[in-house]
Parts: sequence; C-alpha cells; structure tokens
Amino acid sequence: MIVVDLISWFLIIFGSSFCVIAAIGVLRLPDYFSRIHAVGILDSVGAGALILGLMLQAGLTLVTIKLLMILVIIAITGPTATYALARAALDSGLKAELDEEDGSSSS
Amino acid sequence: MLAATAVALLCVRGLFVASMLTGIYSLLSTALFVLLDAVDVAFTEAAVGAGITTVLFLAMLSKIPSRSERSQAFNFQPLPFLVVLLTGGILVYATQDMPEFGDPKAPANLHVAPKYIIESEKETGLPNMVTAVLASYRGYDTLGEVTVIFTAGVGVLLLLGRKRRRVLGESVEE
Amino acid sequence: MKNNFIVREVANLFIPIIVLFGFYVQFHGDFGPGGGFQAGVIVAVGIILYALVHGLQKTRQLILEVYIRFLMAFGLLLFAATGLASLILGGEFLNYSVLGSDQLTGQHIGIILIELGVGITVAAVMVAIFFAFVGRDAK
Amino acid sequence: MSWFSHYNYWIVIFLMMIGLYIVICRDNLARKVIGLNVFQTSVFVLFISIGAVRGATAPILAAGFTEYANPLPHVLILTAIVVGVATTSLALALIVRINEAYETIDEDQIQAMDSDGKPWNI
Amino acid sequence: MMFAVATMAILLVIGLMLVRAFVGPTFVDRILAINGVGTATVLLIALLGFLTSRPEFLDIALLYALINFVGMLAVLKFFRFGDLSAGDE
Repeated sequence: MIVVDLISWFLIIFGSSFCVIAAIGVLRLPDYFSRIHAVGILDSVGAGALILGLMLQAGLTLVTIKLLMILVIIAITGPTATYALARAALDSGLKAELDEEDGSSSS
Repeated sequence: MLAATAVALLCVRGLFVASMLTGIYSLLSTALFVLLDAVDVAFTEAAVGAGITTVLFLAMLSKIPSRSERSQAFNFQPLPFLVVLLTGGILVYATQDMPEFGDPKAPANLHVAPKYIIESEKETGLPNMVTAVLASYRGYDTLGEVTVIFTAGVGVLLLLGRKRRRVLGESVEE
Repeated sequence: MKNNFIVREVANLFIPIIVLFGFYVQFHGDFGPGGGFQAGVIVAVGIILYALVHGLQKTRQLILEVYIRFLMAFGLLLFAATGLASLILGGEFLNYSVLGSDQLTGQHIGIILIELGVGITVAAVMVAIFFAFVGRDAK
Repeated sequence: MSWFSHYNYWIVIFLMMIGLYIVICRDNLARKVIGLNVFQTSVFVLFISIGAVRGATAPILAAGFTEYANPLPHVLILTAIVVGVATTSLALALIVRINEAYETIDEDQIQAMDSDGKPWNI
Repeated sequence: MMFAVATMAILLVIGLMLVRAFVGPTFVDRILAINGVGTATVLLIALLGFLTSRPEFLDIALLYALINFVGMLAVLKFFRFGDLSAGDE
C-alpha cells in the first residue's frame, strides 16, 4: 500500500508542478499561437497526472469511475477547444483583424 | 481572487469581454461555495453561471449593434463613489454585531437547522438534507420559485417571441 | 460551427452524455448533490449545445415550440397537482406523508414528483428563453 | 473574538460595493445587469457564509460525520440562483426590446430622446 | 497534506491565468486563458473534495468539465459569426 501511496503522491506533485509550468507559459510566452501550446500542457500532462494520482488515492470505488470520466472528458474537450480556438484565431488573423504581434512570428 | 475579478469587471471596456469575465466570476464563486460546504449551491452555480448566463449574454449581444457600446474608458465619478464608500463603511461598522465566521453558536444555526439536520433523515428518508428541506419542509417556497421561473419564461416569450412586423416604416409590435 | 468537422463530431459525442448526466442528477438528487433545478439546467444546456452546433433551424424542427410551452406549464401543474393530491387524500397541502402506504414512502413519492415538476419547468423555460433570444431576427 | 474574524463579511461588502458602483455609474444598460449579478453573488456569499460552521461538512448524511453545515441557507440560495438567472434573462429581453425601440442601450441617450418629446414607438 | 500542496499549486495556476485573461491583448488570448481557468477549476474542485475527505462531490467537477466546453463553443461561435443562430449548411 505504501508503494501505491508514494506513486500517487508523486503523480499529484508531478501534475500540479506541470500545471504551474503551463500557467507560467501562458503568462510569459510572447504570442498567441505559442500560448496555445502551454495550455496543451495543462490539459494533457497536468490534468492527466493529477487525476491519475487522485485515482490511485481513492481506490477502486465509484469515485475512481467518476475521476476516469472527468479525465476522459478533459482529454476530449481540451484539444477540441484548443483546436477551435486556434482555428478561430487563424481565420480572424487571415482577415487581419488580429493584433500585429500575432501571426507575424508564428507563421 | 473573486474580488480581483470583480474589479476587473468594473474596469474592463468591451461588453464581450465583460460577459466572458462573468463566466470566470461565477466559476470562482463555485469554488468558494465548495469551500464553504455548500455543495448543492455550487452545483447550481456551475450549471447556471457557466452555461446559461454566458450563452444568454452572448445571444443578447448578438442582437444589439456593437456601436451602441460607446468606447468610453473607465471614467471616475466621485459622488457615486462617495455614496458607495459610505454605504460600505456603515456596513463594516454593522458587522461588529454579527456572529463570527463559522461560529456554531450563531443565531442562524440554532433555530430550525438542528431539527432539519437531525430529523430530516427520519422523516423523509433522504440522506441529502438540502433536497429534503427544499422539497418537503419548504415546499411552498419552492412552488413559489417555480412559479416565478415560469412567469419569467412567459415574460421573455411575450417580449421576444413575436416576429417583428413593420407597418408604414415604423416598427410596430403586437 | 460551419464546416468544422472536429467540433461537430465531438459535440455530437457530448450531447447525449450531457443529457444523460442531467437525468442522473435529476433522479440521484435525493442521495448526492443535485435535484430538479440543476437537472433542468443541464438538460437545457444539452439542447443548447445541439442548437449551437447544428443551427437553430434544425433544432426547432426537432423540438417543436408547442411542446416546450406545454412542458413549461406541465411541470408547474405537476407540482401543484402533487400538493392538491395530498390535500385530497386527507393531509395538508404539500404534505406528502399521505401519498404512500407509510410516511417514508409517501415522502419519497412526493419529493420525486416535485423534483420532476421542477426539472421539467426549468428545462422548458431555459430552452424557451434561449430560442426566443436567438430566434429574434437581428437588427 | 479577534478583529479579523469577520473577514467574510468584508469580502461580501467589498463585492457589494463594486456591484452597487457599477449599477450607479455605468450608463450602459447591459453593464447594469452585470453589476446586478455581482451584487446578487455577494448576497449569495453572505448567506452561505452565515450558514457555514467551522469543522462541519456538507449537509449530506454520511457515515462518520456528525457536524453538518446549516442546510437552510443552501436551500434559499439554490432557489435564488435559478430565479436570478430567470430575472436576468427577463432583463436582457427588455434590453433587446429597448434597443429595438430606441436604437441604443445607453441610459443618457434614452432619457435625452424621451425629453425631446419624440413619441414612443413601442 | 499532499492535497493541500496541490491545491495551492492549482490556486497559483488560476491566479496566473487570470492575469493573462485580464491583460490579454486580443480576444482569443482571453478566451484561451478562460479555458485554462476552467480546466484548473475542475481540478481544484476535485482536489477540494479530497481535501475535505468527501470525495463524493466529484459530480460538480464532472458537470463543470462538461459545461465549460459548451460555454467555450458559444463564445467561439459568437466570436466567429457574431450570431448564435448560424446554421450548418
């Protein structure tokens, strides 16, 4: 049991540290299209590792099933939302409605 | 953090951005309600604040022309600020008589709440006290609330449901 | 979303999940968090997602507005009828203890009926409001 | 009883002041609705924080817990949120109609139009 | 104990994202940051459920994960078409 605890704690710390890294990335990266990558980290590694850690912590109950559902939902909606965002930005960027700093350095 | 969002809501310029920030605002209040053990309330706030309110605001914004938002910066008006500050000061003074935060002996927690907590399981057989109180003990209240919602829906349908007709160049309704 | 394949498919995947989750909240509300208000809002959000992705025209053909208006009143009337039934069966208005054979079953039946009424009304009103807003021809 | 033990009320009052200020100062009617929402949320927080009990848990019966938060404010706020969204939608519907009638949603311009003696064409 | 550390980290994430949402130079920046805040709040609610040792309340996080997506799609549709009633054809 102590091994499972250790793994879950490691996963929780790992996931939350990746979340912090993603947030710093969103804050610091220079333009929009690179910020999308930072949010990708938050959606995939951060949320994934954190929820896996919580699943190990919860044991095999209904809680685990719900956590699994949350994980699946985040894993599907996150990339979809990011894709739609990038698409919207690209479309409006092509119409030159965006700021100059976007699109100039990324494309 | 909630307060910071509210300040930003005050200062932000475009209506579109403001309506998105209301989404964040309700989201943070959801987290706050979870922290304060109000699970059902957090549930409602999550469903309503993120989904319905944002969508309705956007639908409203798509019906009004964007030029009607004068691109005014945040202009500081001293007299209303003074009034608001005065009100806040009086209220802060008044809180000195209020019970402490989380005090189990507060008057609000002594009157009928222990009865609900102890007896709702026995009398209704439901583990969720909020549902028990909502549907059984305070059924009249809930009936009234549902009536209010129904009335609001009818009102919106009356206001917006008809197709607009134009008579002699003027927009004439009903 | 116009000609946006991925978003449309993912939304098609999620609409039944959202509505199913709404029904789960509706009927599980006695034991966990949730109840009629939340369930109604969630079901309405599912329908709104359909309208967002497939357009209002298609949604209106799918869900006729006559039904929505009927359901708006039906939920409220179900609520009131539950109260009246307990009144007729010898209790007070909205005292469900007389609905079942003993007090607990009576309360349970009454609470389920009332939550159902609340849920139907809230969902119908939210969908009706959304249709009224979006269907209004823009200026 | 320390000086800091009322901080929940201070947060509520701060939010309420912001909401009130938005309602008073902003001319845009949609802004006013947002301000009303902020005000509303402050009232929600006030009720919930009154009902919170230190060391208690959420009011759903479970094994091993004896202290529960006060369920009554939760019920009141639960209904208040849904009623709040219904009234908000009503206010937004009114804004749409005002915009159709006056071509603006700015309060000053609407009042200027009314005082001009121009007939209402609603 | 670990839950507390992780909760603090998620709160920090939400704070940083909010800064980006407030200063974001373009609309899409703000929408991106708001999406991030939504995901972080799902995690925060799940963690809070564990922190108060009542992990049954994951329903809220589940609901939020679903609703956040709908709100995001609505915002994006408004951003691209300026109208929510646009059809599919």
